[in-house]
Order: sequence, then C-alpha cells, then structure tokens
Amino acid sequence: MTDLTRARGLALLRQMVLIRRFEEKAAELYTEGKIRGFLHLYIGEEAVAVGAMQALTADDNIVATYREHGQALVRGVSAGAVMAEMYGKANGCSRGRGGSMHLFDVSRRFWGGHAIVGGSLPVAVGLALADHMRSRRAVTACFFGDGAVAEGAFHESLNLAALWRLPVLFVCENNLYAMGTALERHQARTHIVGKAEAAGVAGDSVDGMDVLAVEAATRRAAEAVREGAGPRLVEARTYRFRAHSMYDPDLYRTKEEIERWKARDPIALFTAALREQGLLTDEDIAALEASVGAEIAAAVAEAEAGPWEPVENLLRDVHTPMDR
Amino acid sequence: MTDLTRARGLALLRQMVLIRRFEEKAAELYTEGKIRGFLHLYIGEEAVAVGAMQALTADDNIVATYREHGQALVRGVSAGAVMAEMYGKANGCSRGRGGSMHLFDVSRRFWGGHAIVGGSLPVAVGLALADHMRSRRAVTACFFGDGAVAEGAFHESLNLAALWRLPVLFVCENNLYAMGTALERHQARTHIVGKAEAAGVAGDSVDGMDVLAVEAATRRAAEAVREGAGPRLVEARTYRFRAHSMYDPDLYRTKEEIERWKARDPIALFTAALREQGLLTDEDIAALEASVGAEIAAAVAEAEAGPWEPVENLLRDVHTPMDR
Amino acid sequence: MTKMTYREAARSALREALRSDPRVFLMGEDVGRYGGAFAVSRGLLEEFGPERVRDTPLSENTFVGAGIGAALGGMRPIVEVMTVNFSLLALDQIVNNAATLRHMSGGQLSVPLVVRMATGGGRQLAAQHSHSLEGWYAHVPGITVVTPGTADDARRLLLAALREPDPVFVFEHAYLYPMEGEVDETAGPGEIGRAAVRREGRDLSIITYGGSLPKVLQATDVLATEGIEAEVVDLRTLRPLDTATVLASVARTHRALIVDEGWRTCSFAAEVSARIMERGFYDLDGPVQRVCSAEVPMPYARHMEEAALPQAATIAAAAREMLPRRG
Amino acid sequence: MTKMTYREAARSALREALRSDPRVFLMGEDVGRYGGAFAVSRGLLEEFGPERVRDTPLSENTFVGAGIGAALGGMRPIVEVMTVNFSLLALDQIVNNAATLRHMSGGQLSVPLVVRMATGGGRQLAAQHSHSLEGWYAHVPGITVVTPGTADDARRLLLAALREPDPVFVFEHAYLYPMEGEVDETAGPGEIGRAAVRREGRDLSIITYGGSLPKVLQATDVLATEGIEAEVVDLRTLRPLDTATVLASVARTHRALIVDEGWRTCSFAAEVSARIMERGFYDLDGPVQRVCSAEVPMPYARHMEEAALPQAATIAAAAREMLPRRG
Ligand SMILES: Cc1ncc(C[n+]2csc(CCOP(=O)(O)OP(=O)(O)O)c2C)c(N)n1
Ligand SMILES: Cc1ncc(C[n+]2csc(CCOP(=O)(O)OP(=O)(O)O)c2C)c(N)n1
Ligand SMILES: [Mg+2]
Ligand SMILES: [Mg+2]
Repeated sequence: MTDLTRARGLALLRQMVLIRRFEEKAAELYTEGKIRGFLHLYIGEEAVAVGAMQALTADDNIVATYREHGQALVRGVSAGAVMAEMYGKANGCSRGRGGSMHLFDVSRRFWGGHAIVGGSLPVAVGLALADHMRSRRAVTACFFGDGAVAEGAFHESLNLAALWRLPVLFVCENNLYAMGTALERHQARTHIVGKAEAAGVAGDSVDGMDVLAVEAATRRAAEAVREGAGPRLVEARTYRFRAHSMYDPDLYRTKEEIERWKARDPIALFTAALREQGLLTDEDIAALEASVGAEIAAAVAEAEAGPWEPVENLLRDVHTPMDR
Repeated sequence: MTDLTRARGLALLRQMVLIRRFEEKAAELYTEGKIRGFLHLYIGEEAVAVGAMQALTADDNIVATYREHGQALVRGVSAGAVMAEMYGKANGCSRGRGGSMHLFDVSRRFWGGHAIVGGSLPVAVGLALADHMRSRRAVTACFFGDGAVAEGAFHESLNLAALWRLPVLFVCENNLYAMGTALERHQARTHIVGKAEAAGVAGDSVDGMDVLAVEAATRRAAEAVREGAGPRLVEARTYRFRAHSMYDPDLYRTKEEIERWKARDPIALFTAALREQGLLTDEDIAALEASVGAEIAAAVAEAEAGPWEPVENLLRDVHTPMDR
Repeated sequence: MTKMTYREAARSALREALRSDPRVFLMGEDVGRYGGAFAVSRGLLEEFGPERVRDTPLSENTFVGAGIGAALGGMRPIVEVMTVNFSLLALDQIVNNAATLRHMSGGQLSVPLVVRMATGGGRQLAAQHSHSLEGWYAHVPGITVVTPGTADDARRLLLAALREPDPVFVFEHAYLYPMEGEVDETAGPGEIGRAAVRREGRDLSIITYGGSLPKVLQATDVLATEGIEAEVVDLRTLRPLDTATVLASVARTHRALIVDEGWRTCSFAAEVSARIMERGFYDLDGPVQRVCSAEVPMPYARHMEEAALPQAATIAAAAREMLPRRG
Repeated sequence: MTKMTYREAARSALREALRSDPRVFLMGEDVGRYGGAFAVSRGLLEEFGPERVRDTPLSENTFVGAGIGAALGGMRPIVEVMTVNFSLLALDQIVNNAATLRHMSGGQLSVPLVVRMATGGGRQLAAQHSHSLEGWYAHVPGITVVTPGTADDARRLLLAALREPDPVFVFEHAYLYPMEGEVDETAGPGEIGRAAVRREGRDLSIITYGGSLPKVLQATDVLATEGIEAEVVDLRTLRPLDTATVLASVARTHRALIVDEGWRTCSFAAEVSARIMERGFYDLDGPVQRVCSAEVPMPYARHMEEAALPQAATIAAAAREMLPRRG
C-alpha cells in the first residue's frame, strides 16, 4: 500500500461506493417495477472491477458479463445512461434494447454485457486478434465468472489466445458460486490458474476484496499482455453479498458464510485502510457519499425523463443501413 | 516384456496384423468403388487399439471415433460384419446405415464409431454415469484423437467425469496431427496429460508404438478406474502412416518425418521383439499371415454376398417400434 | 381434479417418475440445491437425494451428451437445460447424437432421453434469453417435440415423454409456469402426437401451441363477443405433428390462422401452413395466415418486447382481417 | 468468361478479397497447410502467409466467436466452418452473438463477418456429415444467408457477402465444388437478396437453391422433352428472400413446386410455400408442393442415400403429378 496518495485513494473508494449505491438504488427500483427482466447485483465484488480497470487504458477493450454495472460505471459509462438502459429508455446506453445484461458503449470500447455464460470469451479473443493483426497495442480485458470455467468456450478461448499469442487479459471473478452451485460442486479441481496454465496461459490469483491487490495483479498481467507476452489470466477471489438475481431465494448458502464474507466487505476494508493511513476523514466520507448520492439521483432523473423508443422503430438496428 | 508367453505374443501380433491387412484391403476396395464415403485408416496406430483393448472386459463399454476399424475388430466385431458395413450392405454391423465411420455392435458394448470430433466424449461420460448409478463395475473406454483435445467437449467431459468420479478411461490417440494441423499448431501447450490433470483426471503418457507398453499403461489406468478411483486418461503417442482420409493429398508432412515413424512400425517392432525372445518363427509369421488373409478373404466374400437393404426400409430405425 | 400451477404440474410428473422408476433421474444446472431456475424441481433433491437429482456444471453440450450416454446405459435420464437459449450449446449432441444414434447403428439401440427446457419471451430478458426455437427442433428426424400449453399437459405429456423409447424434447414456456389449471393427478400419461381442440368454432381455425395458447384463448373470447366463433387447435406435439386434427378443423372452418411465437420466417407456423396447402387447399376459402414474432432479436424495453411478440390483440385483429366483411 | 469449377470460383473470390482489402483474412480448420478440406483455399497460404490464412484448432464455437470479435475490432474475417455439420457447435456464437450484437447494443456496432461452410449430402458420408441446415439459418433475424448454386454465383455472392456490414453465411454445397460453369472474373459482386430465373416456362414454377439447382435443371430438361415447360427460380439468397421474384413466377405459371434438400418438416421449402399461400393464393391453380429430403438421418448405403435425397427423377415425377392429365 505504498505510494497510495489521498487523491487516488479517494478516487478508488468513490468508484466502489458509486457501484454500491447505484446497485442499491437499482434493487429498489426493481421492486418498484421500474427496472425489469434480470438484474444481477455486483455488491461485494466492487474491488474487482475497480481494481482491474485501473490497469486499462482508453485504447483497451472491455468485454463483460450480465453482472456488469460495475465495469460499465468504472469505464466511464454515465450512471444516467446505465440507469436509463435499465428503465428501457431510448437514452439508455444501448437504446433500451439491452437492459441490465447488455450495457454497451462502443465509444469507450465497452463491448457489452453478455448473458450467455462463457459466450463472450471467444469474442474477446477476436477483438484481440483484430488488434494483433492491426498492430494496435491494446489489451482486451474479458471479465467472466467461475461458472464460465466449466464451459468448453473457456478452454477453447484460452488455447486459441495462447496459440496465437493474442493480447487478452482474462479476468475470472471467482465469487465461489455459479448461481446456486458452489465452485467445488462444479469443478473437480478448483484451481483455476492451473487450468489456465494447462492451456498455455500464465495466471495469477488475487484477493478480490482488496482493491489495491487486484489493481497490482491486473497491472502486472496487463503490462505483460501489452508487451506481447501473450494472454494472461487473473483470478480474483471474491463473493457476491446478494442473491444471484432478483429471482433467487438464495437457499444454497449459509447465513454464516455470507456474514463471514461481509466482514471482508471491500469498501469497508479499503475505508479502514485509508483511515489507518490518515488518508480519509469522516468529512471525506460524508462528502463522497453526498456526491455519489447526487450522481445517482441525477441518473434516476435522467432515466425517468428519458423518452421511450417509438414502437415504429421495432425493426431498427437489426441490420446496418447501407446504400446499395 | 517379462511374462510374455508365446501364445499371448502371437495373439497380439495377429490382432495388429489383422487390422493392417484388413485396412490395406479396404483401401484397395475403396479405389475400386466398393467402399465409399470417408475411409480413415488406422495403419501405424494398431498397437494402441490392440494394447488398450487387452485391459478391457466384455462388461466394459467402448466408444470410438471414425477411425475405428481397429477397435471394432479387436473387440470382436467380425471382419465380415465390418466389411459388409463398409460396402453398405444389410449384413453390415450397422445394417449399412453407418459405413466406415459408424461401426456399432451393441452386443459387444461397442457403442460406435462417432464422426464429430469430441462429440463422443460426453456420451462416454453418460455410459459411465449409468454404470455408476446402476452399480455395474465396468469401465467405459473412450478413444479420441489429439484434435479432440481442442474441443470444449474434451474439457467439459473430463471435468464432469472427475467431479462425479465416474468410471471413464479416456484414451487419447495422439498421432500428432488433426487432419493437416500438427499438434503444436493446434495446442498452445502440447502436454495433454497436464490438461487432464488440471481438470482433475490423473493421466499417463505411453509409447503408442509399443503394444505391450500400451497394454500395461491401460491396464494400470483401467484397474484404478474399476476400483472406483474416478476417471483416468492415457495418452498414446502414435502416428498414422497413411493420409488422414482417402481425400487427403498429405501435403503437410515431410517424407522424412513419415519415414522416421515408419521405422517404428508397431508390427515390425513387436515382431522383432518376439523373434528376439525366441517366441516367433518364420513359419509362425507365414501361418499368421495366411490365417489373416483367409479371414479377410472370407470377410470380403461375406460383404460381396450380403444383401442390399430394400429401399422400402428407408425410414426404418428412425424411431423404436412401440406398442401404443 | 386439483387446481395447480403449470410449474407444480411439471413437478408432480417429475416426482411421480422419480418415485415409480428407479432408472429415472434428473440432471441439469441448479436443479438441486437451487431448486431449479424456475423452481420446477424445488424439493426434489430433498426427497430423492443427490444421486438422482444432480446439479451439473455449466457444460450444456456435455451434460446433454451424458444424458444420451446414460440412456444408452439403461437409465431414464431427464435432463433440464435451463432454457432453450442455452440449448444452442448442446445442438451437436442433440442433432448429431440423440437423433441419429439409433439409425446410424442400424436400429441396435434406443436413446430414451427426456430433455426439458424453458422457452419463450415476454419477461424482458432481451436478445440472448428470449428465443422460441421449437420450430428448429421440429425439423429433426429421430426426436419428438412436445409443447404443453396447459398445466394438465405439463404433467401428462412429461409422463408420456418418459414412456418413449426415443429422445423427447419438452418445451415449457416460462410464461406459463405460474398459470393455474385443473390437473387430474390420477390420470395416466397423455398421448404424444395428438392435438386438442380447445374451443370449437365455425368461422376460422386458430392453430397454436405452448405459450401462445392462453393468448389465443384471450383473443377468441374477445372475438366471441363480436360474434366471431374461432376454433382453437392446440398442437401439443410439434413432431410428430397431428396433421389430421388440423385438417379436420380447417375442413370445418375453411380458414386457418397459425399463431407461433417463433420468428416468422421458417417458423413452425410455416410448416403448418405448408401442410394445409398440400392437403387442405381445396377446403380453403382464403389463404392461411400467420401471427408470429417480429423478425428482430428480442428488445429489452417492455413496450418493444410486447410489440415484437404475438399478443391477444394482434391475434384477434389478424382473425378479423381474414373474415369477409360483415353487415 | 472462363470455364471453371465452383471450387475455383470460390477461391477466385477469396483471392480477390484478400488481395484488395488488407482487413480481409481467412481462418478455419485446415484452410492453410492442408489447403482446405475441399481444397477451396489451396494456394492461399502460400500467397498470403499465415497471418492472413489461419489454421485454427478444432474449436468451432471459439473460432466463429473470434471471427465476430475480429469483425468488431475492424477486420473483415472470413471464417470457414468446414461443414455445416460442425456449425452446430458454433450456433451459440451465431445466434446469440453474431445475429444480436448490433441490436442489443442499440445499433452502436456492426459485425461484418462472413462465414462459409460446405453443406449437403450425396457423398455417402452418413448421418453426422450430411446435413442441410440452411433453413435453420434462414430463421434468424440479423444475419444474411446466401446459397450459390452456380460457379459464377459462388464467386460473385462471396464478393457481395464481403461488402455487407452484417454477418453473412455462405452455404457451398459440397456436391457443386467440382462442377464447371462460366465465370466472368471481371464482374463485380452479385446482388444479395435477388433470385434468378434460370429457365423460363409457362407450366409450373420450380423453386430451388444451392445443390438442388442442377438436379432441378436436369429434371426440367426431361420434362421439356415431354412438352412440359417448367420455370426454374434459383433463390440464391434465403434471407432476405426475394419473395417478389417467386410470386411473379407463380403469377405466370399458377403452380409451384419447391425443391429443397433439407428434411421436409420445417424445411426452408415450408417458408416458401407459406409465403405463396399468403401472397399468391389467388394465383394458384393447385396446391404448392414440396420435394425435400426424407425424414431420416442420412443412411450411408448409396441406394438408401439416393432414396433419401431429392433426385431429378423424383422432381420430374412431382412436377408431372401437379399438372392436369393430358391427352
Ligand atoms: C450458457 C449458459 N448457461 C446457463 C445460464 C444461466 N446462468 C446465468 S448466470 C449463471 C451462473 C454463472 O455463474 P458465474 O459464471 O460464476 O458468474 P456469477 O453469476 O457468479 O457472476 C447461470 C447458470 C447462462 N446464462 N448461460
Ligand atoms: C467437430 C468437428 N470438426 C471438424 C471435423 C472434421 N475432421 C474430421 S477428423 C478431423 C481431425 C481430427 O483429428 P484427431 O482428433 O487428432 O483424430 P485423427 O484423425 O488424427 O485420428 C477433422 C478436423 C469433425 N469431424 N468434427
Ligand atoms: Mg460465480
Ligand atoms: Mg490426430
């Protein structure tokens, strides 16, 4: 934790708090019926998106899952655009076509929100292939869960990326569960880094509740990828504090287990660390919460005020307009 | 090579020679147009099927690829039934429905000839699951090539078999090529056993040109599987002497490489070893070749004489007849 | 007769099958500890234990293939693929193995496998989670495709599927799960390959299946208030299709409208239309029409999704359009 | 005009594309060193090098997905899936990604991907290697499906596919590869979405595509000797379908026969029939008919496979059957 300036500490903290409060609000709006469909909360896992994203530049590509509010916000997609998307409004970041699971912002090289587990890994490999062939010096960071490790696409993608030495950074958000199935009940061997290595991808495992550790590990890996060393994998061990989705009764985990992990809340941990180093005051926290609260209130207002796409546009964006 | 009796030595040699001569004949018949479709020759790889099959009992299940004449013959499917199948005759082992790639003999628990690379592994896992649930003490041996290792199904299947500790014996026939693509051009890491281990399946690698070594390795693995230790993988390093299929111009390998491997012809090696130990005479070889020759001649005659399925039966065997 | 939801009816069939046949087991993602993504299998792990209610890893291709293998090996597997959307990952096993093994082997074996999956849209799950691919499945020889549209059928067709010696794919429309219906839990298996006339009527035949059935019945209620009596044919099984019942209805009404949640082009509805063309042409007073989903990946926004899917109102409008102007 | 095989014509388009656009590259199993399973890409590795002609591992789902990603990233990938049979492993990427990404993102991106694959039966490759799934692909909004039936189209439609901003699936019937035809190598890209009348005739319209085209033309030659003049419509593009050309032909001939190598139920032919039903009903003198493949996993034996597939003789017989008895 050397070299941590107050400014940087506050910035990281704010990103994590923004995700947390944004999602708490989203959960509320879901109960009100403003947001519908599937809503997967990232609460508890904020340090992964925040830490990892520090190591990525504007030229890099991001590919995420359906649990991607965190990545989108940290990448700079505005809270308003994300909220409007979840409302299904035309000012949403995917024009209301995608919803919570399909946030896109191509201007930020944020290539979505993917809802088929494992299905985004091949796409990430392809983005990296394009960069490689075009000699763009960029990293494609692909986030996915532990559940995706069971899919054939995981192994195929790692092999192809390694075989062609493509600049992919695989970030496995290992929150120990794929819906209700614990890691050790879906993987005979739970050592994810070992699987990556068997495919030819060097890997590293990191405490996903420690934002600085995630940042450091991702930075090391991303730099290697950027230098042309081929793909890397970072496994961040984390935990989701909420149920899998708003439909999930969460019957498969014990209260004790959840509490144990909550004691390692990444925001609380980082707050404590900053305080301990004298980098954070009560006033800072109050100010930060106020600013985040205002940002979210504005986001909700933006979503509320946003227009509905006219139904006449139903068939829009199925094909790209083209002069023939 | 201790404990090798003359009888056993002759039996192993005969099986390898039978496959070799059978396929040489099949290649000839292909040129004559008697056999059509795809024909994938096993020539050069005989020691794998012959060695591995020694470790399996009549209760065990066999699942093979489209390059499966060897496995079928060693399993006891008659040369006539296989030849007739390749002729497309109704007395073929799959009634002429399958051809060379789809040899079946359920009475011998020979569950086919499968032509989708990697597609048979999940089926093998399921057969083992049935045995496990029915408390049948049997091994399901699943043969596949190095090319299949690239398919997601390989990884998914190994994981599932290991997770549920199912009695599957994965036999990887690593002949160094998937069609025209060399192993190191399709796998970033060519260490197949390492991949198995990452999935939780203990593995072993063996010289696939040495029939006794294959037998020994398979026996060790099969016994562990049979004892309930969960799945095992055996990689047999081998080489196909012929082109991938009758369509393949074989432009991707050098003559020298082929010749180097032909110098390790499994039949020649085993013949020499038997001779050296005084277990084989010239007369033995002559007698063996004569007996194999007669068996193949009879097989061809059986195929030639076999009936064509009446065209009226086209829709037969799409569904199982059932009294409703 | 008991009132129960479609979900409970499906569960009732699962329980009955697990109780009565030791060869039956259930496997799929989250069918056990989680209780099933749609809570269909809730309680079954507790009753039957982890050997017979098996949570699988996220490996659709492999656990469907393992179901095929287990069926070959003497079991009666029921594989739950959480939704049809994920079954795209398993199509190799389904088309190249489940459907072909019997034939390729010259009739030496059977694959008594039941695969259940939730299908359809209408829950704002967007473009990757809203497919209706029943028509694709119905294209494949060697398999049977059933699409229960009522709670009673959810139970009885699942029981029937388990009697089949060959692979059966059961499509449960997610939108139907909470719907209630009368179920006779003492009744035996239903009959695969038999359509049902859900409503009689003389003016036109509306032919549908699965999740569209309630919408069609809503539409016909409205039409009835206008004096239009539509006959409703619920196909129930898409493969083999009960063409006779369809043709008999068309012979009575002389007009047919097909309602199908699949995308319009190459929908199952196209097949029904083509069959009426081939075998009912001279009974027709006008062209057979289709109401299908719009040809667009499903949009998330509620109003857009509603516009993309067949609705009672669009069905009623299409029916009116087909009838000669009155008055 | 040069005489060349369908294979050479496809290769000519590949070469032209690789030469003229640095963003174009080819990847797939054995497209390089081996020269392509059907020798379509023979010589291209030597000419363009391993960066632009890429052999992939056996990982259909992933290399198709990588094609999608590369298209997003600014390239113009041509992915060869060796045959449609193996594309079953890639359908998740195709349906859930290639076809949906543009829409799901609200129109922010395009996926200019071309996927080529060999399709069809007739070479005694049995049940896992003989599929004709063009009708499945044609069901999916967001993609384009082309099915060149002549050497010239093999070249020109592939060039056209490369101009499209969205994913195009090109089905090359394996049976056509060795067939020769006149090709104008100076001609530009063909027009996607435009059918061709390959033969004019007044008595009935035979509508077909891809590998069935030569069989239909054989059949119409025979019919002509009997005084039956059939019009032959080659669809060329299945999605979007050129319904206007089909309807115009039917309006002239009043009878339509559709020939499609897919299994009959839910074949693409069903869609064509349904469209004629909906928009050409009053032009018809009799029901539209279909000649499709028998509903059976493809048997290996030659005589059985021949019986399972549409043949010139069965096509001609079906056509005769549709016409009023003469004499
Ligand atoms: C291929 C596929 N199968 C099943 C699902 C249903 N599903 C959605 S999320 C999920 C669990 C994924 O777990 P993991 O990858 O660990 O991600 P997490 O939700 O824990 O972030 C499942 C089974 C899906 N979306 N895609
Ligand atoms: C899924 C799939 N993709 C492609 C093919 C075409 N194909 C047939 S055999 C083969 C190579 C397989 O190599 P390997 O597994 O090493 O087996 P070998 O032929 O060497 O015995 C390929 C690419 C196929 N049959 N299945
Ligand atoms: Mg997880
Ligand atoms: Mg090989």
